[in-house]
Amino acid sequence: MTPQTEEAVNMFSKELALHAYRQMLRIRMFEEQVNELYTRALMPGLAHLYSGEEAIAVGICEALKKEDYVTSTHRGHGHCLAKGATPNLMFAELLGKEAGYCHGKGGSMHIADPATGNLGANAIVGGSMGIATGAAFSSKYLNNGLVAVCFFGEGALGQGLLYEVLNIAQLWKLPVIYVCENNLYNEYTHYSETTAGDICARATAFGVKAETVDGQDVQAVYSKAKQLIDDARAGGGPAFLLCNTYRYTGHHVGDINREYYRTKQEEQEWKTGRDPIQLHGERLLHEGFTDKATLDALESEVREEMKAAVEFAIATPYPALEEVEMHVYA
Amino acid sequence: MTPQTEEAVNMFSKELALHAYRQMLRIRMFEEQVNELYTRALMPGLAHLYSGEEAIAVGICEALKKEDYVTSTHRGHGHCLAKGATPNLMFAELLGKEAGYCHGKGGSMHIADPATGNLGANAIVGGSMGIATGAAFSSKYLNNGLVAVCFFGEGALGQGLLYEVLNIAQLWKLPVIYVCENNLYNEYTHYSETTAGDICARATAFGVKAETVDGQDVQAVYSKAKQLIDDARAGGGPAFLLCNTYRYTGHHVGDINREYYRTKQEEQEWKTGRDPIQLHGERLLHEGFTDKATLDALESEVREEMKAAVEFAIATPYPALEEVEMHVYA
Amino acid sequence: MPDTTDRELTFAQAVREALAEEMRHDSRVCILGEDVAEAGTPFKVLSGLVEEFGTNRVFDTPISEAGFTGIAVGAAMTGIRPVVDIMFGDFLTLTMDQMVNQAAKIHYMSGGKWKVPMVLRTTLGASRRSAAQHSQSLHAWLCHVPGLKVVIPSTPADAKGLLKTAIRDENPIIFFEDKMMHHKLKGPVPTGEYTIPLGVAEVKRVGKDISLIATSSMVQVALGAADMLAEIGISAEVVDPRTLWPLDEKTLIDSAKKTSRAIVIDEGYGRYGVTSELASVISEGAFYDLDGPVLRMGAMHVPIPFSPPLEDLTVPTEKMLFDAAKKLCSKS
Amino acid sequence: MPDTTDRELTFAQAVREALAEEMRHDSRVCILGEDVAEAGTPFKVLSGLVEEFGTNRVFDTPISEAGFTGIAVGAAMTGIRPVVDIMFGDFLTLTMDQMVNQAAKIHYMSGGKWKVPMVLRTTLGASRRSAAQHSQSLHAWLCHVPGLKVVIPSTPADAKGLLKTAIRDENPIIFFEDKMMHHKLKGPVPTGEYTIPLGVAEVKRVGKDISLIATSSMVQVALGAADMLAEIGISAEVVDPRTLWPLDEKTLIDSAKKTSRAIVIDEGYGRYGVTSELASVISEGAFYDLDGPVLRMGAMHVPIPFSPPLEDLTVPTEKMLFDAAKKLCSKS
Ligand SMILES: Cc1ncc(C[n+]2csc(CCOP(=O)(O)OP(=O)(O)O)c2C)c(N)n1
Ligand SMILES: Cc1ncc(C[n+]2csc(CCOP(=O)(O)OP(=O)(O)O)c2C)c(N)n1
Ligand SMILES: [Mg+2]
Ligand SMILES: [Mg+2]
Repeated sequence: MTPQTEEAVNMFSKELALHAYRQMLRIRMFEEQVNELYTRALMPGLAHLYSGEEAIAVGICEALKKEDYVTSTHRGHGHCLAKGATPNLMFAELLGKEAGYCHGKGGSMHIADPATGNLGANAIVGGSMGIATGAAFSSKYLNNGLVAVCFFGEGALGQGLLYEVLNIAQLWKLPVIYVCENNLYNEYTHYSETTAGDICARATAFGVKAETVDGQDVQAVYSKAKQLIDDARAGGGPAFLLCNTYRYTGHHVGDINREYYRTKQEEQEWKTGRDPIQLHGERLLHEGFTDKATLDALESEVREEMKAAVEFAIATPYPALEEVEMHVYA
Repeated sequence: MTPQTEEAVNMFSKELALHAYRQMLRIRMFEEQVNELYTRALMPGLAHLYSGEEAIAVGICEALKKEDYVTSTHRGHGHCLAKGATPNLMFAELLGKEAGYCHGKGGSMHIADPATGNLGANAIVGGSMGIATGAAFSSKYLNNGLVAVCFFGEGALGQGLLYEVLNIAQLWKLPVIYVCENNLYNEYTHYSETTAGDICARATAFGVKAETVDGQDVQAVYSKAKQLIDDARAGGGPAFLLCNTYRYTGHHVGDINREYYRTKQEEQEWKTGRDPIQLHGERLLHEGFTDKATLDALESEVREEMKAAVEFAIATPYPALEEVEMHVYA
Repeated sequence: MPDTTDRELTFAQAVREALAEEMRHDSRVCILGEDVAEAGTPFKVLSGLVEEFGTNRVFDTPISEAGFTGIAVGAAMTGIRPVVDIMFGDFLTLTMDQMVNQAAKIHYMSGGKWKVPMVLRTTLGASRRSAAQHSQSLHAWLCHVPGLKVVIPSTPADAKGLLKTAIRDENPIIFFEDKMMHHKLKGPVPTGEYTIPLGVAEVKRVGKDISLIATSSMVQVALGAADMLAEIGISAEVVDPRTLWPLDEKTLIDSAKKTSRAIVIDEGYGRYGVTSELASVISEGAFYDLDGPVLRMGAMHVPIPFSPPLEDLTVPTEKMLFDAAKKLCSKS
Repeated sequence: MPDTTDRELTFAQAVREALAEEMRHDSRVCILGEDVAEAGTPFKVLSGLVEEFGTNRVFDTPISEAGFTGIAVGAAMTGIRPVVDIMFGDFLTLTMDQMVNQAAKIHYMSGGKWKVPMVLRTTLGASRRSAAQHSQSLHAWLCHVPGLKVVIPSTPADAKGLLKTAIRDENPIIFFEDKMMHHKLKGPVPTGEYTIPLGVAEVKRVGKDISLIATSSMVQVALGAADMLAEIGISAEVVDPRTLWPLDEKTLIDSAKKTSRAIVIDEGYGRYGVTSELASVISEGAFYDLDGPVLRMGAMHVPIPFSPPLEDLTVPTEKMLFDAAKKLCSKS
């Protein structure tokens, strides 16, 4: 756990702390079901699981208003859920069903939902950096006080677009937070082979303030995010938040044999020593916010929620074939 | 004049200093003729003059070997001449003649010449950053000890490509020097409106060493360049050199009324107080390397050289019409 | 369209007027691009707009085509109606991911939930002695992409009416302006408020022997060729699709059915270009009425050379079109 | 081509073998791309190459498509023969400036002085349930650009022979591989050294009633449709251009002249796509021998949907082609 200012700790109330725990658990259990769907060959295509990184999406989205914007990535389930998406509609989308968020047309990598400010997951690495910055542009133009958060993996640091929009966001003082989730790997390559220099310096070079946080500590993420978001909302301009984290499983559900690029030991160390849910659970117990039995019950409850959502999705129909030519143009 | 180490000053021998003077003068007189050609409506299209920025191209190219590579920009005449191009063939190119460097097919913005390592001027802002880095990649791959210099204006800092190749050049320790010519304007917009943060920090963020130099002082440019180039050649990896400078005339030859974006006074201050040729001339006199009469004679000689080159270009024929379909494929 | 055509505007003036009207009419409309404000763009198309609307509506951007196009996509999704200025159509290369993988697909991928009402204005056309990287006409690429609309006006009046429609449309639209027409082409423009629907071709000249289907800069070329053909007794019809997507296939096909011969002419490259699509549409739709193959004329398949005598060979001319039409008509 | 066809390889194996042979044969040939080394690409096409050639020949890059493509352009100009790997053809959007404004034009703009001998390998094709940003077939764009060559093989043997030729060529070449063929399509591949020239179409099946002109993934579809047609007594010829630029117009036209009917089929979008060009070439060249219009089949003009039943509607099938061919043959 990183040291926190007293104020930051205080901001993280009991209610918030409990909600954050539940949200992280929901993401973990959601992904558990996604993997299950893949293994049972019930899901078309592939999916990229967010397990291990939950504290980032949850810590940040807890600091956002419902109307605030987020953009997400190929590894987007966590961001969507943290921003308020409903698992039923997400699973339906993952299975390509009419009831899905995008009528089944988007799938795992394209969940979008205006109702929760979700501008969309994006299967182009770095592809949403312009979009998030543009949402912040709107916010300033319309003076509506909204903030946009752009989630991306450290692999997206390789895309030149990031530096173009960092520059513009800073020049125009746009309320956008760039959240870099460094889970150490770009697909099957360690980020040190693809990333020269210092990550935060890539933002500060443009005058954009940058902070680093332990991405496994939801309270730390929340409190840093809260500062940056409040500041952006107040006209303080953009910020960059580097979150150090780890993905527990493969690059996607089909990436089973990983020894050629990372050791089982490394995976084990993160899972046992730095699990965001476990760490936060310990904190809840320590603070006396809850007890072990309640947490165990919560886990069962959430798992049931996700199982039910999967059942809903399996049972719900595919879109009518006419849908294929709908929504090409508005 | 920026302060210099004794060693650096010594490196800049009398012979070099005199040669640099002549080269700067040649660029100035070349551009004088280009403007004349435009005014007399003898030149097709437009051209972007390098007048005022001569110390950069010359200072750097004096530190390069003939086989070393350069890439240039829309404002490229100075780079080409400094790297060893022949005015006859350049003017012929500017007039679209067969004798031109590119058989008239390239024009002002595309002069290229393998014999002098000139990989080509480029009319896409930032368009040559990949090319220069690729030439450095070859150098390392083939282990031939060559260095590549990538010239670009500060406006090109807006192109994401720069950050992609800075990262790769640093990761792979490629012998490439990125030379940013900050002449204060992107076309008709002051760079402060388009450039957030700190320019050099944009390179150091990627671990690429960066230096700033007075781009009006050819000796200062030379000695910084020499260090960086020698270091790159020795395997020290890429570098970034920010040169502060000013363009004396319009964005292009047709940009006559400039008051809406910059004052005549500003132009005058640079021209009288910080002219690279005048400053270097004073240095030559001060060092006793030459006398006033010799410098005056040199000016006439160079002006005649350029006039003769223009006459050559005017007299020489256009390419045969069949040329239009030649060189599409190698 | 109101028929008060008591005044003439240049193409550039018509574009500017459309923008000014739409910006007055809808405060969400704003402009983003390089040197668009005080400089009014290098082509001086936007001169005066920043004076009227201020720098809170007309934004000078860094030289970051991908970046500000992406920003426009996000802004369009969240309540703004940005008009992006890409100085030379050649720089579309830098915006392709934002336009093709993002703007074009967001409405569909989100199952209709998000919309991207934006316009990207850019240029096409050679003959300015600007060489290979500043002379391309790349509209065929965008026409190939579902989710985008492509507008390519040939007259000041069309430019104004179509641009106004484009700005009010709910989709990402690419609007192509021929650089050479900006100040050189003048034409009557109604004074009143009017818009022109997308997807409606216009017969610019009625004829009966051959159909010349022409776009943008090539419409004037076709009209000139039609004059020349008239002198030798061939009556040419000139049809301008005005928008390439949506495409008014019916008007094209009907014209060809009527005349039984067609030549398609466009300043983009002929190969794998716009002319191939239009010719195919006509060939499929009018096959049994055609007396000869539908011919295509486009830019010569070479990077545009700088040298004036060479560059002039690369763009179709009235004479070239006249010759081809004459030959086609004499064949059958 | 040597006729020792005593073994079968998958498409991916054939590609890998071509690369390995060329890398052995010429030390200037190297590979740049994302996850190309130890991972051998997500499609596992390059597995084993880094083990043989090392990380000084097979370079894992950052996720910087524009950057490493640009580096390849510069490297190609200065003595290297890079083979760039762009994982999904959809990401070509990010490389367009480097490929179109740089690689394609450098030879011409320099009056023939510089050359850019590089190959960019990428993928096309839908049906993997990968949705709109990972399913496009964007080869039409590149075919439109003078200075580029476009290779689009349909069999393992063609892939090997054409890739070897492409690597030895002095020009920038885009090489498209259908993702679904990589491991699913097996075919005989000669064991000896061989290359296949660019610009030579191959008749994959001889027929006399109708010509099916098919590319890449659609060649198997056309062969399947030809089988179905044979059952109802229609003899279909299947012609694969193999390279879209240079294009073997003659073989296409001759086939259509012989059969008097043609359908062009390609997995790119039908509109403003490859099929439009091929259909136009045939229409122009064989007009007076045709009994009906040249028809086109391409991907449905929608962003590729994720949902399996919808995605399956977007790509032409044997049945669709069979129906269209049957109808065309019955007409005249
Ligand atoms: C522009 C682009 N290039 C390549 C890919 C293929 N790809 C998908 S995910 C990925 C790795 C992304 O790594 P990172 O950004 O760190 O995200 P993570 O998967 O680790 O969450 C790559 C290369 C892509 N989708 N888009
Ligand atoms: C990608 C691209 N965008 C825009 C332009 C148009 N343009 C040509 S020069 C220029 C300004 C360049 O400024 P800078 O890089 O500072 O160079 P300078 O002209 O000052 O030498 C612009 C915007 C271009 N050629 N390429
Ligand atoms: Mg990662
Ligand atoms: Mg400048």
